[in-house]
Amino acid sequence: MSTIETQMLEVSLGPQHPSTHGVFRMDVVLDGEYVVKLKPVMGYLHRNHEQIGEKMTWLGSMPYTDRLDYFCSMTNNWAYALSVEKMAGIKVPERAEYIRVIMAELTRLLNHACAVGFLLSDCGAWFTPVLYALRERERILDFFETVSGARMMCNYMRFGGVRVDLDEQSLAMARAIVARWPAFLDEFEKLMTENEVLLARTQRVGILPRELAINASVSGPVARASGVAYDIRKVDKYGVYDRFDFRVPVGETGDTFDRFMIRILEMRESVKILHQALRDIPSGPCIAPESKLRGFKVPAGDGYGRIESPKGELGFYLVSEGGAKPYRYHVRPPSFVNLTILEDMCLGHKVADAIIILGSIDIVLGEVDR
Amino acid sequence: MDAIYKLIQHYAPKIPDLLALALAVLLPIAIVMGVFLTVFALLTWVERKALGRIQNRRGPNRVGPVGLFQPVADGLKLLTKEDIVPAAADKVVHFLAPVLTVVPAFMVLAVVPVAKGFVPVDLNIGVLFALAVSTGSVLALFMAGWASRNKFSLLGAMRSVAQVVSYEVPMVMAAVVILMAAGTLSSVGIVEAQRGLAGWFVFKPWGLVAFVIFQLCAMAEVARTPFDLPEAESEIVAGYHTEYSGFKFALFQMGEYVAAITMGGITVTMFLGGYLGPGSDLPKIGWLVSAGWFFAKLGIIVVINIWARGTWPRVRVDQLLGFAWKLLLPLALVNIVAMAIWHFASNKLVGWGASAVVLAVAIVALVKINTGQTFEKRSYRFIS
Amino acid sequence: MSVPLGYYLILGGVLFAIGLCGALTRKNAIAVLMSIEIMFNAAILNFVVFWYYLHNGALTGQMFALFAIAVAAAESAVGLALVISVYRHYKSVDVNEMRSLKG
Amino acid sequence: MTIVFLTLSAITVLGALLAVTLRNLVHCLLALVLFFMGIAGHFFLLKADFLGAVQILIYIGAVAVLILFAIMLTRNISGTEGGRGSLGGAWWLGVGIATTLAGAMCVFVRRSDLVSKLPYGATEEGVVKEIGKLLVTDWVVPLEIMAVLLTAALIGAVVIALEEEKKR
Repeated sequence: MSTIETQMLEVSLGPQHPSTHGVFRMDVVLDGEYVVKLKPVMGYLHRNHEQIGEKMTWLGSMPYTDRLDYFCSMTNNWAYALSVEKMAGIKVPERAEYIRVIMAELTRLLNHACAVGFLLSDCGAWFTPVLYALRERERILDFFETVSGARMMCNYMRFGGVRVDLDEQSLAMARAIVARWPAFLDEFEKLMTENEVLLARTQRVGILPRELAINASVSGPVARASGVAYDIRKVDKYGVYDRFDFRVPVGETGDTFDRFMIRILEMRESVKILHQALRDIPSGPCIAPESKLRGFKVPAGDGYGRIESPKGELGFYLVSEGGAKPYRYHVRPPSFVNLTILEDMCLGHKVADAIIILGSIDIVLGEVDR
Repeated sequence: MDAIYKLIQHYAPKIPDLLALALAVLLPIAIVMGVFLTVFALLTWVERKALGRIQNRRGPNRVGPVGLFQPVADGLKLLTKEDIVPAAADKVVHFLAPVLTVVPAFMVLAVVPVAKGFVPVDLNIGVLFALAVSTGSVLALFMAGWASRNKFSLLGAMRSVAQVVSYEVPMVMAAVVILMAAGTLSSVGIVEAQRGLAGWFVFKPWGLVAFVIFQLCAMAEVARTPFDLPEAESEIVAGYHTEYSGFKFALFQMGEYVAAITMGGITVTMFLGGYLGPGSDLPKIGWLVSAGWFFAKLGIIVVINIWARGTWPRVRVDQLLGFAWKLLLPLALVNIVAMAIWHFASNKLVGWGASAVVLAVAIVALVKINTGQTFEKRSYRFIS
Repeated sequence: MSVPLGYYLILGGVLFAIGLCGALTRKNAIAVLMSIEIMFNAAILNFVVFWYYLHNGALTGQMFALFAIAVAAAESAVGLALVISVYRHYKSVDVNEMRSLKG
Repeated sequence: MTIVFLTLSAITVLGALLAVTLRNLVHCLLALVLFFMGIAGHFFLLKADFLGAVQILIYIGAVAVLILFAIMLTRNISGTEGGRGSLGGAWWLGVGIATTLAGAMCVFVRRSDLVSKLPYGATEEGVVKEIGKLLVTDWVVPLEIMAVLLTAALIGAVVIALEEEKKR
């Protein structure tokens, strides 16, 4: 550190800043280029999500969950549906479970591809990786569009199943996407993961120690990169995840590079799951016959349903008074919880590092602010 | 200039002397500015098109055939935009900065020989002049950053000052080798020294190393992508020109691009044989052929720049400075020794081999020292 | 083709005087240093002028100017380092406040 | 040529004047750069191309940037010298001495025999090579001393600027 008494520079990165992934603000105190203090300021995208959820009918909240993490509407739907099903005791048909797995894993593919791309863009790779990722994402979005009618705000799942069944044609479409994905990953890895600049930028930068990750209840790829072998797909075995053969990659160092690599490895595992799911998908109804759309009521009580969303543990805590609306509607968003450790990871690094550390957490502000 | 003056006197003896003199001064300036502004406009189009191709996009394709008039549209758009000056800004300096960015870029053009027998001013210190003047841009960048009264601008300005000052050193050291080989500082002299089969300096071991160093430094000097920290978009928004809009912003862009072109021109002159090439000595059309060669070589340099921009992530500020001081500078110094070995060797073959060996050892050692502990091979556990 | 030598000498004298004036009147140490640079440059200009008007094929004037520039660069580096060092002690670069000889 | 000389001189004097009178140190520095440019222009005018380039390279490229860093390190970011009274108490004395000196020099220049009798300068180009040769033959000892001096100055500057480190 310099001995000259330099002025500390307080910089407000955001809310209008090219790489805060939305309207997020970091109040950074800089000593030269070093970050000595960082305060995340959230709430610019606050939309009263939870309050609205308490005013809507149970099913009426489903389209709102799309807007939480607007990259991953499918997994948001699933998490909400899961917790309501838990409380109402609805049994989901097998085919619907398979369809949900397919949708969730496709969502994981598109989310991780974009997250990795944006991370590289934060490193300054001038959008090239992002556009490669977006090219692949388009295919998945096309698939979502054919199935659900919407590209991003799918509103696809229902209590007890899914809204629209997959026909043979869309299954073939999904198979084509999955068949193509490893080639994309290979290309991406060849272009990027051996790039010296990237290695120099990301290795040993923003280390998140294992203990801190556990204490801060960080989840998802960020936690796994720090060596926390915790994947709700393995722990809860919700849906039909116990039927698939897949592995969970776990990192050692917990730095930005590990978070980057874990996402790429997870994509490879997701491809495996998708292969199996698309092969084994049984026939049958896509929604439980007893589930009804109108006059749907949940027995009094509370319940917490959680899934492994691409960004981590996405949970819905719901309290019912037996009526048509939830009494309490609470979301446990992975982005928000993962964001709490931002300052610990950034201190002592440079501004440029703070940016890529933020990128490596992979936040979506819709979910952080709700 | 003198040649034009004589031509004017020869063909139009009636013109008064002062007018002829003024013409002789202004004409080359007009030609050079015109040509390079066209090249600049074309380059923005080429860059956007090439970047688009690299990124699976089409690039500009709406204005004119294949988007060729895009630069014109951009220029008009920027011209008609409101010029916003921050209330707290230092008005005079804020205004002067973009102007002063363009000036050194164009001043360097004065010593770039674009064709056989066509160099605006054949200074006998041409290359030194170019290196010296291009340093001046750093002050303009600093003025812009400081006058904006914006923290991002100030950070960008400080970064650019540190960067340009650091990269100036290995750049000059790399150029020294060429001056040793050519025995002159004149840009035309350097080009003429590269005559003959494989005479280009880039084909010599020391020349190749110097070329790589010089090219990297030139990219850093004009803040092209792996080194574009002064305007790193993802970190400090737009660096020193965050607070600029309208035509002042266009001037910054122009200064940057013209600096990139002129730096490319200097590189071509020093390493790639300038305007030399088959047919550049033909009696009547030699100047045209040689200009063609010059711009073709310049195109290669430009493509390298664009390619790097489309594919490389950005380095961090400490890595950037470390790269200049710990790797490029020692290498450039070793390179001078290698050049001396080559120069004093008993015959050219021995010199070639000896200097190549020295350089290879130096490169391996320096890379080892500098990157030894940074990169790790990672392995990942899998839980199933 | 050229202006008389006297013009240059007067220019050099005026510049030197301006520099001297600055060095004597400014309070800020860096401003004083800048004034000294002006004086330096005025002197160097005179070397070159005399070389131009008086040389008989010798380059001594230019050489001297070259060395003077190099010395000036060294001087400014050390001077600025001193200013920064002084600033650390006094939290000021006002030359009038630097009265104490103790560090 | 006189016009060019007068213009350049005006720029140079203006730069120097602004550099010693402006209040904001960064403005002073920019004026100083203008002054350096003027001097470099004079060098080019005097056919000392090499010196002109060296002047730009060293004064604008190095010294100005050094001063810039010094300003940045010792002042607040805006670089103002602070309110009124940027001049010392005895400013009139300084101005008086300087004016007297300038006047005296002008008088001497006007009176001097040497100056008025001198021929107009001759031109000579292509001296760069000779400078280079002289530097490593006749002037090699000064060159080496200069190298040692520069090294010493560099080390000294670093030591002075870092001395605090040891104390802490």
